[in-house]
Amino acid sequence: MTTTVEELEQTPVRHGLLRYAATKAGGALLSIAMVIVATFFLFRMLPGDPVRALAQGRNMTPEQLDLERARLGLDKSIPEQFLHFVGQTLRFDLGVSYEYKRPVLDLIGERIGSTLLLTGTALVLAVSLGLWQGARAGWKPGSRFDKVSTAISLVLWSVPTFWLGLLLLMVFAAGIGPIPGMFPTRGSSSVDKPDGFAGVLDVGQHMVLPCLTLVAVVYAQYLLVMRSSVIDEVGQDYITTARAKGLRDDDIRRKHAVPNALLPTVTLVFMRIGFVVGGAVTVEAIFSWPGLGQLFYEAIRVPDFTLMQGTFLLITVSVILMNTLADVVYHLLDPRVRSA
Amino acid sequence: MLEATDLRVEFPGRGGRRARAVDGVNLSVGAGEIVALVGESGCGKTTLARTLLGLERPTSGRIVYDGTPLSYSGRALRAFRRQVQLVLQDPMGSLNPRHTVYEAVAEGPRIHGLPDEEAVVADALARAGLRPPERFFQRFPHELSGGQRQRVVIAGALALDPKVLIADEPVASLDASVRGEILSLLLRLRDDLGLSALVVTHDLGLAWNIADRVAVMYLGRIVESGPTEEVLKNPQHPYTQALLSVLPESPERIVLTGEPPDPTRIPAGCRFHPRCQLVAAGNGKPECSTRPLQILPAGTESQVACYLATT
Amino acid sequence: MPMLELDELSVTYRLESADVPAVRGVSLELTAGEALGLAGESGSGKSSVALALLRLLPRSAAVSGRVLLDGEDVLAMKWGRLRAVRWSSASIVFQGAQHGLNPVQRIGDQIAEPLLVHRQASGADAAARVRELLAQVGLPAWRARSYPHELSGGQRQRVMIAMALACGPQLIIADEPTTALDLMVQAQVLTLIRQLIADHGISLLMISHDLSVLADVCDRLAVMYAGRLVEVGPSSGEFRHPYSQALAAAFPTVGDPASRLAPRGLAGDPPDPQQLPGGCAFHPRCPVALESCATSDVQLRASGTDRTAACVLVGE
Amino acid sequence: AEPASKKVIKIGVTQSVDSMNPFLAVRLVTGSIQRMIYGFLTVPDSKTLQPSPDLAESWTTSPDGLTWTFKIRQAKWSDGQPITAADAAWTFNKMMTDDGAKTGNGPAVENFQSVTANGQELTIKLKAPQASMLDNPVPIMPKHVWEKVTDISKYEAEVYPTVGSGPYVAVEHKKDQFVRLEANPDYWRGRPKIDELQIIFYDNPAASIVGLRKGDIDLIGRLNPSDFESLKNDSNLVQWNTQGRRATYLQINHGATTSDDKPIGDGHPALKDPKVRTALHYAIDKQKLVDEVQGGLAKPADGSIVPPLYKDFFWEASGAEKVTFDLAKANKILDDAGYKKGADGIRTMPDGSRKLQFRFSIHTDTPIEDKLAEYLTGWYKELGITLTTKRLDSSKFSEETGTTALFDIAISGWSVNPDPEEVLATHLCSRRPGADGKGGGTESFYCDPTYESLYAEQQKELDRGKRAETIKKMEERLYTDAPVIALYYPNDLEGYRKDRIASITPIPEDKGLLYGGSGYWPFYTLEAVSKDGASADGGGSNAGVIAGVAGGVVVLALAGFFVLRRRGGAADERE
Amino acid sequence: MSTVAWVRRRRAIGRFWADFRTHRAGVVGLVILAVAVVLALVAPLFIDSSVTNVVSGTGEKMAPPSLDDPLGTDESGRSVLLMIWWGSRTSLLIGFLAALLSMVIGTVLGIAAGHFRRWIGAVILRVTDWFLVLPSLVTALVLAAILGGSTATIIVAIGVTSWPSTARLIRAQTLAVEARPYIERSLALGAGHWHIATRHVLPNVAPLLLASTTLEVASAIVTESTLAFLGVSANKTSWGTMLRGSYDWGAATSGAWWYILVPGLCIVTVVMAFTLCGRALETVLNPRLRTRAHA
Ligand SMILES: Nc1ncnc2c1ncn2[C@@H]1O[C@H](COP(=O)(O)OP(=O)(O)OP(=O)(O)O)[C@@H](O)[C@H]1O
Ligand SMILES: Nc1ncnc2c1ncn2[C@@H]1O[C@H](COP(=O)(O)OP(=O)(O)OP(=O)(O)O)[C@@H](O)[C@H]1O
Ligand SMILES: [Mg+2]
Ligand SMILES: [Mg+2]
Repeated sequence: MTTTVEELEQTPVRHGLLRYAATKAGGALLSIAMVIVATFFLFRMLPGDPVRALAQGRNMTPEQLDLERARLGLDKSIPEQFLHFVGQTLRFDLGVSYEYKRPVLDLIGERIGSTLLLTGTALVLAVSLGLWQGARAGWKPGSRFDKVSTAISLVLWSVPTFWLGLLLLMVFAAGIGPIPGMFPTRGSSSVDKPDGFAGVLDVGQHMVLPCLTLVAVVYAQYLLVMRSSVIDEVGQDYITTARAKGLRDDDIRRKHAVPNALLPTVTLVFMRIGFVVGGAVTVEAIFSWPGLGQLFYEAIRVPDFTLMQGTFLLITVSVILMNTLADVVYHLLDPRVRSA
Repeated sequence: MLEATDLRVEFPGRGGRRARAVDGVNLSVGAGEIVALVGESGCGKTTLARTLLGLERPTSGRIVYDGTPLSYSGRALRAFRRQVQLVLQDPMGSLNPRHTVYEAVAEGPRIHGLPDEEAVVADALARAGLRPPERFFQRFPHELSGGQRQRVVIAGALALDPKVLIADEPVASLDASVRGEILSLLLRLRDDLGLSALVVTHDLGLAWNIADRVAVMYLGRIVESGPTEEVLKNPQHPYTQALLSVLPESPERIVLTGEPPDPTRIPAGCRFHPRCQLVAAGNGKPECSTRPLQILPAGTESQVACYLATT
Repeated sequence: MPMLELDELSVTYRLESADVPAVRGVSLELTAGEALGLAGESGSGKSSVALALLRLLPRSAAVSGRVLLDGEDVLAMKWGRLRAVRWSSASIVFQGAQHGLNPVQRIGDQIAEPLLVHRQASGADAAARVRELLAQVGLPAWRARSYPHELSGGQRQRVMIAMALACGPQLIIADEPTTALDLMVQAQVLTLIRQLIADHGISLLMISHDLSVLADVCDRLAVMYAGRLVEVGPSSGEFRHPYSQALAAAFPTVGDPASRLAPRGLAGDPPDPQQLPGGCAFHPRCPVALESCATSDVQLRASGTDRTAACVLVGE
Repeated sequence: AEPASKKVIKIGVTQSVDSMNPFLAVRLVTGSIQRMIYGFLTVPDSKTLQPSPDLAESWTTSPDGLTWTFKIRQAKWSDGQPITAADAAWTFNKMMTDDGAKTGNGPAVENFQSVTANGQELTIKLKAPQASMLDNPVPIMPKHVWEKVTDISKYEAEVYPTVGSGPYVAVEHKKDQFVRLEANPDYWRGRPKIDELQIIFYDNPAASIVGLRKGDIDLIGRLNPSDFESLKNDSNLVQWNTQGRRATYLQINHGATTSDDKPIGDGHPALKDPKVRTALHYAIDKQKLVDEVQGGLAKPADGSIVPPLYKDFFWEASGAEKVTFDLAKANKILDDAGYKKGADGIRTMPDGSRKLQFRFSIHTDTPIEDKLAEYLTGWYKELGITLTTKRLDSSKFSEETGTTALFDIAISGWSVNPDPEEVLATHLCSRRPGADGKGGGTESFYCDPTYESLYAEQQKELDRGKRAETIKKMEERLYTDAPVIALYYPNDLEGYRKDRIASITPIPEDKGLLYGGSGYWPFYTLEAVSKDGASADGGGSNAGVIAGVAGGVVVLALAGFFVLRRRGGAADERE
Repeated sequence: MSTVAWVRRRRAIGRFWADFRTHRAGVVGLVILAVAVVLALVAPLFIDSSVTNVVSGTGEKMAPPSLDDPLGTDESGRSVLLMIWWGSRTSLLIGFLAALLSMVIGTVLGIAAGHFRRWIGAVILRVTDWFLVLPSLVTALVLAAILGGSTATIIVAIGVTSWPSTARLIRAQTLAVEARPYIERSLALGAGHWHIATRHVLPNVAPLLLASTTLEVASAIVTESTLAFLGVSANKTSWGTMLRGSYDWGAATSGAWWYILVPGLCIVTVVMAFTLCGRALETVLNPRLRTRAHA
């Protein structure tokens, strides 16, 4: 044995990870830069005069309008505006909402917690449920469990989120026939929310329906992805080896098939976060959940373009960051790419 | 016919290091000659073959076909590729599963706009031993056996009436019983059409079966070359000797230690010295690990690149 | 009593379109400490036999006949018993060491897994045993912490062998253990296998399409064609069946003037298991076929000492 | 958790609070809340809607109408500090001097020359006479609290309890969720009859209806007709249907010009002809629109842009002047004016240059306007006029119909305050876009000398009766000249729970509004049903549900656990 | 050679159909789809856009299903059944065109990204990845809100935000195809970029593309309804706008279940049909899945 060669190979791969993370971060920065540029031009394509839209329903003198325009920096040339916009954005200044007259970032800050609570819970539930069920279904394709799971997820996949939300609202919040209206009709907590554990329960109760809606629509995708990923693994030789070793079926699934199948799923889970966010917009609108999605919905309805722009920017950037994180996590998890 | 001079091909490898897959090769294939290029996995055989076809651009060195250096303009390449054709290891993979045999064979003539397509195709198929050719026209690759597929690939090459055939492991993926037939076909084509061939292989038996000349490659360089009988029966280079010794029928084995060579880390001096059984046995010379060896010229006579070789 | 006895083993894959008779009545014996080579072309059913031995075939495969492992019928075993027998009595080394190892588990854990499953060792014991096994196959102990992709093909195959040895089985089934490997590495692995069975007195069933490789390692050779055994005999003697002869000729001896510039092979194509020719399955490719071969099938018949072959032309 | 005796009333709203800072807030919901937290100079009288004393006990005007003196009431802020004229003066001066403070009610101080305080006496000097002075919409802020604010345009005013002078004090605001108001015990009119008023925000109108039915909320205003209808069969609910503050009308591009009288936009030339506009007016079956579009819950408009709710100012056409649905007459008017029908049945300009094909601009996402468009299209087709609907998002809509005049006919509507001056002003010449084609605040591009002089006249007229006459003349002018055609006055539709709300006084008391009316009357006079537990919002049932849900989760978890445990049976093994 | 090609194609189709038939769910989906598409196509023979005109709504308002109006009426007394029928045209049109748009963009960029290894491929890949992580619904919302929600805008908004996954798929497939030795062989025969892309890559990705487009249509229909629901669509009557209408007109609160359920169920059914069909196609056509089934 030429140990020298063997030892050479043992050189740590840490700097590889660092470099990988750095490349990914660089890529993310580039993406974010693209988002900022795209956002600027997208919102510059707006028809009409935002200030005029702002004045809608109210009486404003031309002087006032000009003043407002100057305040929003809309009187400058496009390149000037662009530089200004980029500078602002880089300083985490997303501008001032037309409607609320307050910094968009503040408005976002006030609502991001609710959104994180809702989407976070929904995501965790959807991921765990979807992956668990998908793994079981894919392990025995064609079994009854598989058929039922696939059928359910296909139906849920085809259901428009808002429609499902409305139906759930009508059934479980309003109550129909023998079903009592057991869940609240709006919001993230009661007005007189009790303190302590009861308060937590109160929020939990408010969260049931929106969360259910979001989970229902999102989890189907995770299930299907995990299912096919497991099916892919089941045919592999190392599974046969594990069976030859005398392992129990469930142990093979748990110890061998699922860890391998999970890897390709990780990126997908994160990639679908954009989808979750999209779902959150509708769900928050239906259940009056005081989060970012609702803010965005409101911004669209008004329309409040700075707010829309700010929320869009934030959502997009965070989804990009999440994905970058996913890449790095994947990198950490998969020994194959880890040292590559 | 086809000659490579001081050919080098590098790839960007891991960690910024460059893999010198082909590192100074002189090789020529004469008219009507079958040359076998042998060596272990990763030594650069395929890269060399691809470079000879112009599929890879050499980092340095040049390729001369019929006296004219190969130029990489689209038009010149196309003309060159009418003369020099490629047969790959995996006949299934070399055929587009969605194309019929006819289309697969007609692809070359179509690209080059040859007239009388159908006749050309039928002729090529017949020459490759698929007779009557019409029976095969509409078959899909998955409806053929491995040997038939390889014949279709060869027919595809023949349809352009090439002068040189470069075959990269042409039988490695075929069943043992089919292998002989394909090799016989190559020999027959050489005899009938005067085709030259460069056969890339790791199988010394194959070289013994059909090659006029053998070149043994190690880590991007040819370390020994010469007429088949001389090289295989009386190997000079320790590496060739080791290769021959691990054949099942050989009486005693020289099993080389160490890892397969890595083209990103080519040892100084003789590139074989870290694994050389002679060096390991203490018979090495100091220059084995210090002084680089001369690159073997592209000759037809026996030659070897080794400080320890007896001749 | 033979270590392993196959009695009229048949494997048929039931596909939606048709049934594929992959193995058609194979009977074989393997005594303790013996190394048997199973040769044959791709698709002749070698792997199916190997997998059937431990009931590892997919659901779609219907198995019939008997597989007696130490006198006990594997095909009739209860699940619990089967799991106990797997790996501890017989272990398998697959061809694609690339895929036979779980890519996301450290190899040490994978080697230790059967030890833990079969409760032959626990914790630190297992770790010690893993080190020992790695040493046996010539790998340094720290390799236990590596992942499969960090190893070369030859090293991975050695890990597979170490894993196969883990529970001290009486039988190792090696399905094309060297096919994907390089010439030199192949030699290394074969040397290792040879040495191990000699040291441990383990029985070996080795599968390959390369007769010369088998002849090198095994005491006896069995040749399969189209799901049947066509010849069984000691590895040293001459082959009698025309197919075996053709197979042997396909790998020329370097230096043998007879094969110089004269490659030999069989005309025709390997059979499609879904549409086997009638009579002797080999007759369409047989250079010495008789008319009767097209109609009447031939069973294995004795042909010299210890040798049986399925051809009308052989006989005492 | 709360004492059962606490009387809480919950109002559902479908708009969230934009800012608790009155200098910044513009939304209706916020305005309503301000009304309850802060005193104003005056408040519309609960019966007549005439300005009546609020923080200003009384007032006098100089003969030239330029100087107003208000006597501020001796009362206390909710933190116990006395209210003085200095508070009011500070509020107005802040708005006059700080652009950031103009956002909410800027125009209200536009005409102010100076504001000074002397003890309880507030003196406002105007630049020009202004009859609407008493309808001042600015809440008076406590100077001692607010003068500490450095940058008013960035101040959120999220400090609770708020210091105010109205019947309620805001004690909590959760953004996008609710505002909680508690009764102000020191309110100068006396403490409100309930203890707490919650204003709860719904993003989803359907959910708010569900909420009202379930009892999550007690009152909801500004319903659309169908939601209103859906409250019909619930014995616990009161459907509140009265005349509203709004007028819905068509705005016609009758030759739009900029403030320097240059034509702007691409309006159809035929619309310059008052005869065409009149014909268009005749071809609208307003009753049908009310029935079909508003579900009968509106009043067909025989007047102009001031709704009948404001009796003093409402004008209605009668006699020959009154336009009634009459397609034949409309056709005749057009025939007589020389707009002949072509072979395709479509009329052309008298000179044959252009067909009468008009665009009808409406908003996207407003189903009512969609329906309206379809009816108009139908009727106008009978006239030989093609109407094509053009849907625009609101920013584009307001640009095209308010600035660039790229429209023919557009939908419009305006909510009118007790003093209609503001809405009348939107039809003044000066409101047209500037010479650069930008800005402006017109609702019609109207510029009519008669109308202008009437406007000036009413501004100077401090006698309410005489002023009302002038205003009615203005409405008449709009009616006959038809730069805008009023279609109907949508009703105010609300609903509340009678098992919670014992009594509530609308404003005006006679068939007035509850939520969204001017002033705090309804919610000041509100009385809750004082049945035990009724106001505790079913705390018990809530707890029950929570327990039920928790139980369910536990059961599910256990079931899941057992299912998981059960795995691994021999049947599960694969072969 | 055309007869050869024809025979071949017919055989391929025959084989494909035989395979497809074994997927019962896929066949069910296909039948539903065929019915839906045929109904949408023949609609003008029986009704016209006047069924969506409020003025011509003759029935009672919000009337429950009856013999006259089998699926009830809406807030203007229009027949829900007829509106669904007419609206299917818009929904399907948007679904198909948006999917087509996304497919065309996705294919061109996907093949280019897979084929050109140098910076062109890298740049395209970067852009694709960028679009891929953009939350597509949110982006479509912004686009539709900014550009105004005409049918064309909605199609563009959906198409422009949904192509990246197609491009990714196609790129992966292109890479896989181009790694096959037959590409090398083709190059050795003298083939150029165009030849490789059109003769080898495109035919090989086409089946997958078909499957993915089918799935794309499904999600485009859902997205359209969501955009309509969120109020950025100024569309003609479609299932989405009908749902929006039912929401606006308080169908949920006034118990007009038919008005909410019917359009919703139509969406679910058709989307489901597309999905089933697409998945069946995928299994039949995806060589990876196919070889696995036979291995
Ligand atoms: N496109 C490429 N990019 C980077 N490295 C390459 C590339 N192609 C080949 N190499 C490297 O060049 C070396 C020689 O490869 P090549 O394929 O020519 O070997 P070979 O002799 O044909 O081996 P084998 O017998 O396994 O086919 C290998 O180390 C390989 O990793
Ligand atoms: N899971 C399966 N389903 C259907 N048919 C199968 C399956 N596995 C193998 N077969 C078929 O059974 C026959 C025998 O296969 P087997 O793998 O045993 O051959 P082999 O001799 O090991 O070939 P190789 O040398 O290629 O490994 C082949 O025709 C093969 O196509
Ligand atoms: Mg190679
Ligand atoms: Mg096998």
